[in-house]
Amino acid sequence: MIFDANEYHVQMRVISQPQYLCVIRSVINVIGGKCGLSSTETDHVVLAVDEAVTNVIRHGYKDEPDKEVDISIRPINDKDGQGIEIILDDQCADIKIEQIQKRDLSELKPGGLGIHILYRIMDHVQYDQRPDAQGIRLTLRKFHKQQQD
Amino acid sequence: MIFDANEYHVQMRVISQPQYLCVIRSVINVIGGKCGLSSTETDHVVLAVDEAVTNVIRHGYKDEPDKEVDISIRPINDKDGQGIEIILDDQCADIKIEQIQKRDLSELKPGGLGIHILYRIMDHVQYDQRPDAQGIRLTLRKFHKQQQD
Amino acid sequence: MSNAPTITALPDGVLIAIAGDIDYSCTTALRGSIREELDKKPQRMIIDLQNVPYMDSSGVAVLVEALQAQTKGKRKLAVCCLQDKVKGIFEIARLDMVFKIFNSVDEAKEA
Amino acid sequence: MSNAPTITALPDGVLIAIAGDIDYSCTTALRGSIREELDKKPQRMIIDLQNVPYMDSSGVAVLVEALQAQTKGKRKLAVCCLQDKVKGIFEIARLDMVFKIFNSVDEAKEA
Ligand SMILES: Nc1ncnc2c1ncn2[C@@H]1O[C@H](COP(=O)(O)OP(=O)(O)O)[C@@H](O)[C@H]1O
Ligand SMILES: Nc1ncnc2c1ncn2[C@@H]1O[C@H](COP(=O)(O)OP(=O)(O)O)[C@@H](O)[C@H]1O
Repeated sequence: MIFDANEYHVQMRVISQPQYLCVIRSVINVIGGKCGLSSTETDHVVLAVDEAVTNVIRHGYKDEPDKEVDISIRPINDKDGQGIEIILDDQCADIKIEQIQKRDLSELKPGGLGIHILYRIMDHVQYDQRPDAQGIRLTLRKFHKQQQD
Repeated sequence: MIFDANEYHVQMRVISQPQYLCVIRSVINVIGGKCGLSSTETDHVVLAVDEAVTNVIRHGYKDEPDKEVDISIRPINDKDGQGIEIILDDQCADIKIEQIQKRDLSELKPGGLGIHILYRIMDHVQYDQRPDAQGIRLTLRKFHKQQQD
Repeated sequence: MSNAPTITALPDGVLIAIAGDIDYSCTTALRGSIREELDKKPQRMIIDLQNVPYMDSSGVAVLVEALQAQTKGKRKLAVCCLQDKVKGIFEIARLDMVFKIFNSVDEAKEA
Repeated sequence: MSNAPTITALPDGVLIAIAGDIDYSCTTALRGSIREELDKKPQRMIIDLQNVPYMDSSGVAVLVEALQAQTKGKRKLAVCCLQDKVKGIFEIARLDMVFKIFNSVDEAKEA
């Protein structure tokens, strides 16, 4: 696996098939509360991660069903607050992060909501070319806000 | 990860802390049906895996909270039938598989049920020293039985 | 969503009841089922989401497509019986103002 | 099980209501709570599992310990209101014959 288990307590490698999205959702759903998120915050993070993984499968891997998505999860508990960090690593070596763009929401059209949802839900959204240059790394963070409980 | 994602569709590495048992249970719970198990069969496999991981944490790692458990899951669909295979790999290099023993159930005492439950639930239970000799590998298989639906 | 949606004829159109989580694993099939009904140009299409605990943007995209097809033909589309999490995504996507959303199938039939 | 069990005094003993999944993440704490009550040597201890959706053998071990302590002192222990999955583990562990299991707290109080 990519990270030290002492930091990223749960790491998963899932094949690039949409039938396993619900497995990823169930993991985030159970871990959210352990990281101090409220149940609404957890629901939102579940959606954000679902959107991000769907994008990797659709746009990154172009629906090829034999690729891998790595998901690494760590609880955050530091000066910034309490929350969750989720890192998605793919192996889409031919994708440039400039291709990953929020769309303008003023016009109604099917699709184009995923990135928008990511940014609305998460406190931190960062795309990087992976250090080893073999794909894209998406880092997501969400902190618990007191008033939302 | 240990296996090819094309065979083992979902692989997880979880830190050796009992607070994450529920994460592992939720994964098995969602995957069971996808592998063709009935919901009762899935419930049973959830219990069996929980018992096996608990044993690794308690007996293998002696409750050290900074070790790793690897869980690899594949759907089975072959001449033996339809079902699920789950492989647990630990890094307990000092455990010999002979130490892992079912207890006699005729006497009532607290504890000693885990291995018994594993064998009652699963169709295949196999402990091996890991090929790299760094720990124990437990291979579990459960097939769907028509009449149990 | 592992089952096909349940299609029921209405005097002036069609009621489509979906069951199960709607995500990218089922939206291609769902889009197909809904297009088939759209092609019949129903005066009213009601999409009943009462048995949908979860939907992501790939599901929303299918609904937006249906809304556009119906609106273009000056026909009606309503969605009804949204569970909380599904309401959440409509709000996050700011589509709660774009769709006609009702609390019951009956209200959607009358509107 | 993230909350401590709810302890209620009975005329002839104690009712312990547990809530949440019982697994190895909480059995040490649960064992502590139950031992505290066992130490008071209640004539009757009832363990109410109606809000326990799941239990594994580490939970069963805590109950077996309690049963042994009560039986040794010729005092009663009953468990009640088992959900299906919890019933399952009692059966798999073949303990459904060893424990006195009731469908309601009231039945457990009278027995
Ligand atoms: N992981 C990704 N890899 C490659 N391209 C991506 C990825 N995520 C998003 N994109 C690009 O950004 C666009 C916007 O994504 P999104 O907002 O999720 O809408 P949609 O997926 O419906 O097009 C996509 O159409 C795609 O071109
Ligand atoms: N993964 C493991 N690593 C090392 N020893 C094990 C492992 N699993 C089981 N054992 C040994 O086998 C015994 C029986 O296990 P089990 O039937 O689960 O009962 P219990 O865990 O309550 O003792 C344990 O007490 C332990 O000595």
